[in-house]
Amino acid sequence: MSTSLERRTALKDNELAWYERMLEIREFERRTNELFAAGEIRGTTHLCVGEEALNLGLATVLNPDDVIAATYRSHGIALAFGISTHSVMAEIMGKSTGCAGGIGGSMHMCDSSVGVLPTSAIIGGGMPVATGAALAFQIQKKKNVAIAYFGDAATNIGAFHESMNLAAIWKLPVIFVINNNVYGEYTRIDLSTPIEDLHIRAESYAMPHTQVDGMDVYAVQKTMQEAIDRARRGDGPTLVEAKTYRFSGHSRADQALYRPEGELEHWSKRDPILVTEQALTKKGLLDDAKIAQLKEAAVATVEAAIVQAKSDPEPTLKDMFSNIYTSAKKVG
Amino acid sequence: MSTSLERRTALKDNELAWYERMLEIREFERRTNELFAAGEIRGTTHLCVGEEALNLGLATVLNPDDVIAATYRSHGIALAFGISTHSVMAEIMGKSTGCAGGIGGSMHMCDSSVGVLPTSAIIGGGMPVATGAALAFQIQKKKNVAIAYFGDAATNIGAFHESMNLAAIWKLPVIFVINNNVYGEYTRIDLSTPIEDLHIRAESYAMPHTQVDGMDVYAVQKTMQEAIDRARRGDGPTLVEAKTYRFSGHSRADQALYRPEGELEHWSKRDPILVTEQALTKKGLLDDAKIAQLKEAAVATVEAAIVQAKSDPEPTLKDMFSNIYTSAKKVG
Amino acid sequence: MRFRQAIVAAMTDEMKADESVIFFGEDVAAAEGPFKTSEGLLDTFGPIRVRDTPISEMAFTGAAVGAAMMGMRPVIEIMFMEFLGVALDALVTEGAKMHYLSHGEYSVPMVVRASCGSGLGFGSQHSQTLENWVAATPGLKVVQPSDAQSAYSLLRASIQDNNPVMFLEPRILYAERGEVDTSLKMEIGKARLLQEGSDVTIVSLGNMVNIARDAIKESGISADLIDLATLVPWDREAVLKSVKKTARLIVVEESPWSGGWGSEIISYATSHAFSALKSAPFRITAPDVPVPYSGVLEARYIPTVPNVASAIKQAVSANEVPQPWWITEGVSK
Amino acid sequence: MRFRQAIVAAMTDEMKADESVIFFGEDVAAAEGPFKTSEGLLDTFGPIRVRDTPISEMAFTGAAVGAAMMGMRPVIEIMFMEFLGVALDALVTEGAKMHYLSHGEYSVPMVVRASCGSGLGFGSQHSQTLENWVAATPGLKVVQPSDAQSAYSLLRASIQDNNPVMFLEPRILYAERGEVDTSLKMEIGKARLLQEGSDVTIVSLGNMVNIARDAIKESGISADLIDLATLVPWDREAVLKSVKKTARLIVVEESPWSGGWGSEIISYATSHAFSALKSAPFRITAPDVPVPYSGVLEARYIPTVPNVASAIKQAVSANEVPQPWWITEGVSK
Ligand SMILES: Cc1ncc(C[n+]2csc(CCOP(=O)(O)OP(=O)(O)O)c2C)c(N)n1
Ligand SMILES: Cc1ncc(C[n+]2csc(CCOP(=O)(O)OP(=O)(O)O)c2C)c(N)n1
Ligand SMILES: [Mg+2]
Ligand SMILES: [Mg+2]
Repeated sequence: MSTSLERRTALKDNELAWYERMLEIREFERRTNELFAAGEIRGTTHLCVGEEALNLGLATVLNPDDVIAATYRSHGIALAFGISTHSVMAEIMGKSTGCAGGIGGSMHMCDSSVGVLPTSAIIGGGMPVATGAALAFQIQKKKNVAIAYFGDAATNIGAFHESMNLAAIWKLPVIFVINNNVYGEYTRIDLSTPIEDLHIRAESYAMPHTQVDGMDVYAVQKTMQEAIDRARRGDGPTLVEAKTYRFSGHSRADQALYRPEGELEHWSKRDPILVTEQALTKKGLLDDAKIAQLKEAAVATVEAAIVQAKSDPEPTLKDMFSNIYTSAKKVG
Repeated sequence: MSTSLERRTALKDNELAWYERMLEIREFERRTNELFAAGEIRGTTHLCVGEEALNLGLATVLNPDDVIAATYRSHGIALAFGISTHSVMAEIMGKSTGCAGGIGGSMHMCDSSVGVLPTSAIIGGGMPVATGAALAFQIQKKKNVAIAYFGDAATNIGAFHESMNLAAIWKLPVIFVINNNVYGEYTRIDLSTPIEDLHIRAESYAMPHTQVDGMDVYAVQKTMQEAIDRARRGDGPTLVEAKTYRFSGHSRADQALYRPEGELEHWSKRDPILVTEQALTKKGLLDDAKIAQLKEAAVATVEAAIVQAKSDPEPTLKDMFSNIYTSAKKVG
Repeated sequence: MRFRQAIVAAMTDEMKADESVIFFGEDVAAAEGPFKTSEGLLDTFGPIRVRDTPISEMAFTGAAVGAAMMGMRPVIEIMFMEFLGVALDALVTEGAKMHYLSHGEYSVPMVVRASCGSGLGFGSQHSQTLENWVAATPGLKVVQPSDAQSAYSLLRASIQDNNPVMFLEPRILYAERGEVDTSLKMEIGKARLLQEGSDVTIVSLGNMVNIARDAIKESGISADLIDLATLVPWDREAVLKSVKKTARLIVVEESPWSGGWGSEIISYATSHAFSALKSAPFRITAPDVPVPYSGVLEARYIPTVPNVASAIKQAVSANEVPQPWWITEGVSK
Repeated sequence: MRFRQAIVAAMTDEMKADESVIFFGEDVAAAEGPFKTSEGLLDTFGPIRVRDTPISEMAFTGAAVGAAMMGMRPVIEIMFMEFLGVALDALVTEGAKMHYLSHGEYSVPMVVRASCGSGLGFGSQHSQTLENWVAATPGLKVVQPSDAQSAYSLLRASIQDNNPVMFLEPRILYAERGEVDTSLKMEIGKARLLQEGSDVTIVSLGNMVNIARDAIKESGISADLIDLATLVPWDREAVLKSVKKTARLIVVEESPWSGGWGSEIISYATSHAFSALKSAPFRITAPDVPVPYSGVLEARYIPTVPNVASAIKQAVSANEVPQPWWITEGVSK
């Protein structure tokens, strides 16, 4: 089985692999939803259907030693960044083989080998953390960048404002990425936020900012690459607003009945899987047969992960008491 | 002795009274500083020398049943809004006759009869409170407004961002007033904040905003009146940035040695007392003799307040245990 | 009715009785609350009084303080108690001190409702009870119901109180059913003596009251079961009276072994009923770990009925203090 | 040297020893700290490692978490402990849980220094000790020195610790002088037995240790004085050992009567040394009021030497639990 790092590196310059990973995420979320409904997953889940191109766009332009502080809506990020379907599914099922040993659950993905910091279930929780990671890179004179990844509605929390300002004044190599999927829980963004283009909030910090079509993996890559270059050059942070759409409900069993009529249909035409399919077909990398084959493969991959995760061992009571504190003193 | 409300009403349409009140504040702060240095005031003090025109500008355009949530830099607001020199000085001296019974101290002024909510010693503490007061006014269909009054450096705290957004989306009758006195503690604003014109942060909330010369009481009145009218009309909040200068150090014994050379001299030409003197002289309301006479009167007023406050009784132990909880149930 | 319906009923009845009662929080209006604790409120009371907020706990908690000072009686919802970590200042440092700082001129009749507790697989950032964040705050009251009846009666009492009240709702109880007599009044600060016995006093709070009840039954021991119901100010008299009668005291709590609220009870009771005690009082608590997600682990996070039952038996029959399970089972020190 | 100079010395020595130690906070660099606790640090270590922050406690506390995860050892300064009320999430809900949530992959070696406590006339929003905000947080350590020596040695130990540490500095001690042996190491989690005696164990923390010392002297009683020094994890062994010897226990603390940290000590010790106790253990605390500004009132806010001395005498000579002064003096219930 390949490591997270290998799965990450496998994406390099391989457009078809991006598409396959997107299919994998999509299928993963479909099955997660089913398993939740069937009572095989407890707690809560936050699906990222519709955000796959953004997830892949990030994973493909960042280096594995760059880091991302993301949110509870974490499966797509985890899978795109390289964590295996099995390891993510096992985490969601609370198994000891999960990427956080079954201690974290759906909201808390983590893998240091590919720079996935523990995702936070607190709105705004990850933004200062990414800012601090970038501070470390700056001081260590590393060329790495840190990503703070969060939702549209999270731009109303105090930590957004404070982190943006701090990152700007210290010119830190951090990129704030808004996944604007139109909703915060059950509330459309326009009901909680008096502006339409969220990225203009960067003006308050004299920070470069831009908007990008989050349904188009190429567009995401291009925009992110500019921001990353700026950061690596030492020219400081950027705010990127990626326009996506949350095709699923907010969490658990939410049916999203509050959507205005026609909205879902409208966005369906921009479904990132579709958009990518079209692009790759045009480039001659895909045809209908291949699409069908890859979709089947994704189904099989996810199914295998589920089967394995189900039969995996539960964490032991000792696991519950591990990793609270680390060895008391630093080495050396 | 006149009540706070009478002292407030006395300002109405009486330009000379504004000037007198400014002199009173200036003298009050001068003496406070002396008393602190002499060990007759404990804890800390934050002087508002240079901010008198702004204080008066606010007090004269607001109605006594409007409210203000201000900060620890509170003496000027308290005096301008009507609280007596004696009652403010007694509070600073911790006497039972102080406006908060000696329980609050220099950072915590309060008088409900003139809308001075307990001033907060926490940066950002008052902004949500003012926002909530405005919410009450809106629901009660009152035409009142609430003021959130804070410093330049406070625009970097999370509560600023959250309160502005909430006020904007709910179109609340609240006005956010930045007293931009150039410093946050010992740090020039440009070292903590990457933009120069702080008021542009209102763009993040599609909120009207403007800058005003905080050294000119007429300019403050005009700008505030527009914002107040907008709020009373039901057209929502405004962000006003008043440019002042902190002629004193931050607090206690701070000598402000970190000022760039020439800065103090530069701003001294815009000293609000001077600016007002010139304006009133031009209008024929003041001449040198009158100025001298009023200055002497201010000295006498403050001196009398100090003498009285010194001889006032200390709070009793019972006072320490009063007003923790109020009567358990609502009336009716 | 269900616990969550009791919350809705209390809100409805108070909003009907007093139009200064308003309600806001994230997704509480149009969506009727993430836990359906505000079903029908927007419909009944309209968008002026029932409001969805942006994700801005600091602003809307502080806004409740300001609105309360101006004569409203705001109730706000903090979806998960942990979210108060970004808004503690507004409640504890501003709201709870306003009456004192204003020398009695302003009061702050507000209620902060927050869901709390473990057991539902929400993971370590959405499962704590966190009473310790608010407990040592003069000026604030802290209430935690344990069933539908106390949810109803205590929420009404909290809304009627002229002081800021932190109202903690054990999330795991939302779906639980119980009889509710809407005419029954309960007072903040009064404990509930849920059952009477002779050999030990069990003090508990929130969902642990239910665990304690089952455990007493399983143990076969004759016990006083006290539902504290209010943590600040807690009912010292009721606890002392019971302890003087039974001569033994056990606190059953969901908070961690170190720093949990139960120490307050043990400490006070020991100081004030020492000579009445036949054996050492003790706490049964969660361990000193973040709440784990895994179902098998989370089931062991809170005190279980068998654990509590055997502890009660050991305490009464042998006058012994049982070791916590993580020591007896050898999984931790 | 003065207590605040001991802080500077510990910072200096750690920053010299390890260049991954960095330091930031409001006005800590150019201005050398509002309490002069970072004198010379900017000069010595330069603006990359010693930084002034905007007024953004949430961002810079969280930034310390992120920087620590990436291999730095950040120390930050929260000017007054109350300001953590706008940043508690970053420390308690993010920082303290990162090691657990990352299944041990990341660790968070950071120190949050904060000044705390009353006595200087800073009023009710700048004078509390607030241990309760951070105490029940598995994953976090909580330390509070009581003199220049422990400030020096414990700050060094805290910076060397690989876990997040909350380091509480009693503000009133900054100007106090004391001998400092820079070669003396102290361990987090170990209490200091400051003096030995036979008739009572006095447990205290921070500045109250000094009050307790003077009170013991004034009382003429032979007492063990234990400076807890670390509140999480506290030294259960040291306290139990002493209590088993003296058979009496008193905790002297600056926190409020309800919800203060001392209950934890009394509760644990009672559960585990019950049969050794000759009389009821008890706490001497501040009252349940916000810290008042007035000098005459604030002087009575914390336990005073005469009060503590007479309580100790009463406890030992009569085996009695004294009432708090606000009851005996009839000012409150
Ligand atoms: C501080 C805080 N407040 C509230 C919540 C509850 N909550 C979880 S997700 C969510 C909506 C977030 O919306 P958005 O930022 O757009 O991200 P999305 O879920 O759409 O990815 C809310 C309010 C939380 N987790 N943390
Ligand atoms: C949350 C918080 N952080 C820090 C402080 C300490 N502090 C008090 S005043 C001050 C500077 C504020 O500057 P500014 O907002 O410009 O107001 P000014 O003092 O100039 O009126 C700081 C950092 C505080 N009181 N609250
Ligand atoms: Mg969203
Ligand atoms: Mg300023």
